[in-house]
Amino acid sequence: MPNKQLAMVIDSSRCIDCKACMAACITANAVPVGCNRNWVKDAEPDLAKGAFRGHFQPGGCMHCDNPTCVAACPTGATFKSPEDGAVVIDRGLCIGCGNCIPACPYGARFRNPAIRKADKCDYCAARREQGLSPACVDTCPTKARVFGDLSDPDSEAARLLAENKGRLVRLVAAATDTKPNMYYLGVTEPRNWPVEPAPPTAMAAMTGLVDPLVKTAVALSGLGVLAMLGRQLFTKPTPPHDGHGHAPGDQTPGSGDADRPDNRS
Amino acid sequence: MRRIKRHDRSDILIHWFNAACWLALLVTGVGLVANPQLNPAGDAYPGAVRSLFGGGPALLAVHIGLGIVWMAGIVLYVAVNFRGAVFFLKEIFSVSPARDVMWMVKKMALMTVGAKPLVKAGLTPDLPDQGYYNMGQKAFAQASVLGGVVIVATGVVMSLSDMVIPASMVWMVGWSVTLHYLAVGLVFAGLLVHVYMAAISRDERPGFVSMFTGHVPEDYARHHHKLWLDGLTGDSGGHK
Amino acid sequence: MSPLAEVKTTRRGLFKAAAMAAVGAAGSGLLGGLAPARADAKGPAAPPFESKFSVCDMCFNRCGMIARVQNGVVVKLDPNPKFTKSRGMLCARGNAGVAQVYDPDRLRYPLLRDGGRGEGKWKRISWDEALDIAAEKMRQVREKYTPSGQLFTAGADMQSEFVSRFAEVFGSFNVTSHESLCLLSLNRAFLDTFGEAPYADVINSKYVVMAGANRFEALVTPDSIDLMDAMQRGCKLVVLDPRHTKTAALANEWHAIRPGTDLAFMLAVAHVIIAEKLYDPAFITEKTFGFDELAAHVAKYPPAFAEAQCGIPAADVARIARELAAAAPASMVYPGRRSSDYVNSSQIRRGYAIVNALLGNWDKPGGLLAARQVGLTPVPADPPWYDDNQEDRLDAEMSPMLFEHDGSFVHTRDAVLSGEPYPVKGWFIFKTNPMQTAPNRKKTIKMMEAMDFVTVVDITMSDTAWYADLVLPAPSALERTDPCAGLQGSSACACVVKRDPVVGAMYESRPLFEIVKGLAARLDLAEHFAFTIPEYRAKQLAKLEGAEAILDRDGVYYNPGQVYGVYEGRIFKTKSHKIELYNQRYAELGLDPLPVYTPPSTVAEGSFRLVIGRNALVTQTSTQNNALLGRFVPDNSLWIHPDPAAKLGIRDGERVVVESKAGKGELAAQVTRKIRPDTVYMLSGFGTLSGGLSRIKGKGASIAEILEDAADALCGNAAMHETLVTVKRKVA
Amino acid sequence: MKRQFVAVCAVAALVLTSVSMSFALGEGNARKGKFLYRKNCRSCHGASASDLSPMSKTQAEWKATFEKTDAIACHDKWPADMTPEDVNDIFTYLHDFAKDSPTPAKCS
Repeated sequence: MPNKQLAMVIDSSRCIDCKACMAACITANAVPVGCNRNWVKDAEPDLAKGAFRGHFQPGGCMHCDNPTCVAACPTGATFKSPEDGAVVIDRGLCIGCGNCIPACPYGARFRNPAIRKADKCDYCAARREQGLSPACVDTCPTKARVFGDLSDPDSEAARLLAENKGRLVRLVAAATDTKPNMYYLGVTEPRNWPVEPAPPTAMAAMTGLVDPLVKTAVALSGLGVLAMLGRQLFTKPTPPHDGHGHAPGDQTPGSGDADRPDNRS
Repeated sequence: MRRIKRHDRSDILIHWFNAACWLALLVTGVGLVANPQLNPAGDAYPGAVRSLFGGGPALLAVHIGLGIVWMAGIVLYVAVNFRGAVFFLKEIFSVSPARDVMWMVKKMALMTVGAKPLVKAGLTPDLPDQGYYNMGQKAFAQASVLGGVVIVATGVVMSLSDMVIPASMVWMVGWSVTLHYLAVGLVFAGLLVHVYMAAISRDERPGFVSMFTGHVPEDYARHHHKLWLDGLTGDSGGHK
Repeated sequence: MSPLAEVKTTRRGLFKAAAMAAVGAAGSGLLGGLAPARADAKGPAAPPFESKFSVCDMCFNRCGMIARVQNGVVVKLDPNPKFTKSRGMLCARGNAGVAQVYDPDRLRYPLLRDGGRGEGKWKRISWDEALDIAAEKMRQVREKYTPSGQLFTAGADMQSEFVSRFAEVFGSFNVTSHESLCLLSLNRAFLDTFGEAPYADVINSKYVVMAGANRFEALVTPDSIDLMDAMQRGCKLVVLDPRHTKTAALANEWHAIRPGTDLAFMLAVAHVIIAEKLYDPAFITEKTFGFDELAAHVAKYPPAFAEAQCGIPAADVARIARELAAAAPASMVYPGRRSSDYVNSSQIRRGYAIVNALLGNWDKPGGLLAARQVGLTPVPADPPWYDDNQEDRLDAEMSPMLFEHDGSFVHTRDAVLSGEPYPVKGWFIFKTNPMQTAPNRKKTIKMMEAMDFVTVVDITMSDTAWYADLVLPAPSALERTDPCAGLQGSSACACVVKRDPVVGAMYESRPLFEIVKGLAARLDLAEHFAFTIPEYRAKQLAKLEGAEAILDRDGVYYNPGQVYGVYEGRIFKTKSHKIELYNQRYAELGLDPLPVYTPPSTVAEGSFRLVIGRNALVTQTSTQNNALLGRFVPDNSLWIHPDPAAKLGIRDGERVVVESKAGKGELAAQVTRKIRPDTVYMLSGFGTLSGGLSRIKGKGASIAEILEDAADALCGNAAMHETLVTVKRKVA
Repeated sequence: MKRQFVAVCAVAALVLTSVSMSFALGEGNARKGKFLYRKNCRSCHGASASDLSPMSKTQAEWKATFEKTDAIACHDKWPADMTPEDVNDIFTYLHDFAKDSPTPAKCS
C-alpha cells in the first residue's frame, strides 16, 4: 500500500456542466485535439416522459487500487505510484502498444497523438510539484471536485469522505471492481456506464498463451540441459582433443551400449 | 592430425558478436518486461536492472541502442561476407527428413535418456551422417534466423511506435510486444541447449574451439560432419 | 501579386515565426512542449513558472486570475483564490484566455482597406500612417458634419472609458456601448422601480424564480456559483424558459413558458400576493409608491390569465406566488441580465421588479441589493466646448427613456441610414462586433456603407473589422496595462482590480489607450491624454490609501462596506423617493405607469419564434475563433422540437435553412425536446463574414443575419426575440 | 432627453416662479452645463475634498438650491462672466443627472 492515497471526492450534484475542468485540463496538460483527460457526463432526463431533472457527473481517471490498466501494461510504464497512490505513466517507458487503453473500464486513457503514447490524468503531477492543485479542481466554479490525500485525515477529501460515510458511490463495471479512488457523494448519475476491461487480444495472447508457452519451452529446454549435464557429470570424460564425437551416452557406464568410436554423429 | 578450416574470421566474429548482443539484449530486454503476470525473471528483476541502468527509460534506450547495433552488425556481416551468409542460410534450411529428422530424434534420446529406449523402440543408436551442420545445429540456426527476423521486425515496430506509427496501426505495436516476447522466448529455449552443447558438452568441444580458431580436427569433422568432409576437395579446406 | 495575397502570405509567414517563438493554438504539440514540467523523461524538466495577477477578459465578469508564465509564454490561467466575486473560480472561457493570446488569427499590424468594403483586400501600413489617416478622416468629418458626425462604439473593456473620454473631448455626443444590445431593458425597469439596478443576493436566497435567465450556462459571477451554493442549502429554483437549459435541468421546477409572456406570469404572481395579502404591509406602506394602483391593476391578471398566456397551470402560478411570499424577504424574482428580448422588455422586467418589491426583499439578505461604492475616484476630462455642434445625440428623440451614456445601437443605426436628424459619417469602434451581435446584419452593412470612414480596433479580424476602412491591432488583455475598475459581486464584495501586462504586447499591437492618445495628439487634443495609465490609476485610487500595494499583493482590493440595510434612512432614487410600483414619470410621459400585459406576436402554424442565447463556452462573438472553446462548441445548430421537425421532414443533424424577413442562415438541425414546438433556438457567435477568422469561417449561421431589428419602446434596447422564422430542410 | 425633461418639469415650471433669475429654471443645455460646471465649479467642487456631482442631490434639492442662487455659499466666488444662461445650463445638467433622475450620472 502506498504511503499516501491521492483521491478525488466529487459532489456531482454541484456540477453545472460548464466544462471548465476540461478546458483547464487541456491547457494544463497540452491535451491534443480530439482527446480529453477528464469529462463531464450528462444524465439526460427523458423529456418525452415528462422528466426534466438532469444530472451532470464530472470524472476522469479514477486512479484505482486495482488498476486493470496496470495489469495490461507489459513494461510497467503504467504503475501505481508507491509515493502517493496515483496511477501514473512513465512516458519514457511507454512503448505505445495501446494495451492499456481498452483495459480501462472508464475510457480514461487515450493514445496521445502528439507523443503517440498512452496518456491520461496524472492529477496534474507537474502542478502538484509546484504546490498547485490539479487544474480541474483549482478551476471548478462550484467546487464539485475535491482533491486530496485520503491518508491525511485533515485533507478536505478525507474529511468529506468521513462525513459522508454511507452515501459514497464508486462507479465500477458490473463484473470488475477496480476499487477506484474517485468517490461520488450521494446520488450520482449516470452510473452504469463503466465497461468491462477488455485488454486487446495481443495482450491476452501474451499473458494467456505466449507466456506459458515460452516459460514451458524454456523450462523443458532447461530440464533437457540439466539432464544432459547430469549425464555428462556422472560419466567419464572424453579426452578433450581426441576429435572423436562420442555422444556422452555412449560412455555411460552400464549403459550396455557398445563403444563405437567410429560412430559418426 | 589434419586440421580442417571450418569458419573464416567474419564467421567467428559474427557468431560472437551475435552472442554478445543476444546476452546484452536479453539482460536488458527481460528487464523491460515488468508485469506481475509475466515477469519471466522474477518480480525483483526488472526493478534491479532498471536501477542499474539509471531507470526504465534509460534501460529502454540502451536496449533499443543495442538492438540497432545488433542489426547493424548483421547487416555489415552480410555485406562483407555475402557468400558466407548465403551458404549459411542454404545449409541450415536444407533439411533431409529421413536423415536429419532421424538424427535429431536419436540424438535427443542419446543425450538425455541414453540408447536403451531407442533399441527398445526398434531403432539402432547409430546416427545418420550429417553435413556441414547437424540437424540440432540446423534447428537452432533456423530458430535463430526466423526468430531473429521476428525479433528485429517487432523491435523496429515498437521502437518506431512513438515516431511514425499512426493511431490506426497501434494494434501492430501490441502484437509486436507479444511476438517479440514469443520469439525471444523460443530462441532462448533453444539457446540453452546450444550453449550447453557448445560450451559445456565435452563431445562438442572441438566445435566450440573452432569458433575461436576456425579449424576442426579432421577426425572430428569426419565423425560429426561426414557429408561436409566428404564434399570438401583439396587441402584448402573451408566450406566455400 | 495582389495586396491581399501579399498580406496573406506575410501573415502565414509571420504565423510560422510566431508559432515557433510562442505557442500555436491550444492543444498543439508546441503548447505541450512549453507546458509546465511534465512527466516526460525525454525533455528536460521545464522551469517553474512565474505567477502574475490579471483579470479575465473572456466575458464581462472580469474574474481575478493568476497567469502562469514560462519563458515569456502564458501557459496556464488559474483562478485567483482571493477573488471572492468569482468565488475563486475560472470557467472554461477563462481558461481559454491562453488560446486567445496565441490565436493564430490575431491581427498583427495596421491594415488599410484596399478594395471594396467587405471585400477583404487590405494593405499593410505603418502605425504612423494609420494614425495620420484616422485622425485626418476624423478631422474631415468634424469639419463637414460637426463633432457629433463621428460615432464611437466601444465594447465592455477596461479601456473603453478612454473611448468615451476621447469622444467627449472630440465633441461627439454619439457614443453607443454594447449595453443596448444586452441589458438596458432590465436596467431601465429596475431603475424606474427602485431607483437603481440592483444586485441579486442569490447566495442567501431561499427561493428564486428565474425567468429569461440561464445562470448555470450564461455565467454571471458570483450569481451562478452562489445559486448552486444556495440550492445545496435548500434554496428552491423555479425556471421559466422555453428551452430546457442546464439551469432548467438542475432546477426544482421548470416550466417551458411561452416566449414573451413572462409579464403575465409576474402580474399573476403579484395578483396572488396582493389578493391573498402575502406581503409585508409595513414595508409596502413605508417603502413603496402606488400600491393601490397596482392592486387595482393586477386584479385583471389572475393566475388563470397567466395560464392562458404562458401555458403554466394556474395552480402552479398561484403556488409559486405563495411559496415566493412564504420565503420572503429571502426570495426573489431574479432580475436577469440580457433583457434585449421584446419591444416591451422594459415593461416585462418592470413586472419582475414589482414582484420583488411586493416580496419586500430590497436591501435584505437573500433579496435585491443596492450597489456599493467601491471608492474609485473618477478622472474626468475637461473637454472643450464646441459651439458648432449638434443639439443632442443622434438617437435622442427615438426613445423616451434613453440612457444617455449607452444610447441605442438599433436607433442610432436607423438614424445613420436616414441621415436624420443629422448625418453621421465617421465611426470608431473598439472591441465590439455589432456586425455579428446587432439584429439585422444587412442594415449594419448598409450603415458601414453609409460611413465615410470606419476605424476598428480589435485583436482579431471581426466581421465588423472586415467591413472597416482601417483595422488597428490591439493587444489582448494579458498584454496590457489597464486602468482600475470597480466591481461589485452581489453580497460577496465590492472590489477594485487592475491589469498589468503578463506578457509583452504581441506583434505590432497597440493598446486602445495608445491609439486614442495618438489620435488626440494629431487632433490638438493631446492635453486630455497627457498621462500614463499608472498615473491615471493613481488618480483613481486617490481615496483608497494603500490600495495599489494591496492590488499588487492580492490581485484585488476590497472596500468593506455595509451590504444590507444601506437604504435605512435613505431615499430611493425615484421621483417619489420610494419604490415606484407605479411609475410617475411614465405617467407624465404618457407611458404605462404600471406594466400592461401585451401578448407577443402570434406564431403562425409553420413558423417559429427564434430565441437566442449562449452557453458557458461562448461569449457571443468575442470567443468565436478560440481554438480551445471551439473544441467544445465547434458549430451552432438549430434546436427544433421533434413534432414540427417531423412535419417538416427534418431529421437530427440535417442541414436546414432558417429564414426571417431580415435574412436567412443555414445550419444543422438539432432535433430535441429541449425546446417548445413553437420555438427554435440558436447559439450566438457563428455564421461569420470575415475572412480573417479561419477556425470559425463557414461554420453555422449568424443570429445577426436572421434577427429582425426591433427595439424596446422605452429605452431603445434591441429586441431580439421578436423575430419569427420559417425552417426548411436544405435541399442538397 | 430633452423631451423627457420637458415633460418632467412641465408642472414644476408652471408652479414655480424664479425669484433670483429672470427666467424659468430648466430647459437649459445640459451638455453645455456639464462643460460650464467642469470649467467653473470643479476647481472647488471637483474630485477632491468637497466632491459635488449631479448625484449629490435629488432633482428637488437641485431645484431648491438653484431657486436661490444668491444663497449658494460659493456664489461670491463664481466667475464674473457667468451669465444667467450659463447658470441655467449648469442647473439643467445637475438636475438632469441628479441621483433620482431617470439617467443618474455614472459612477464606479
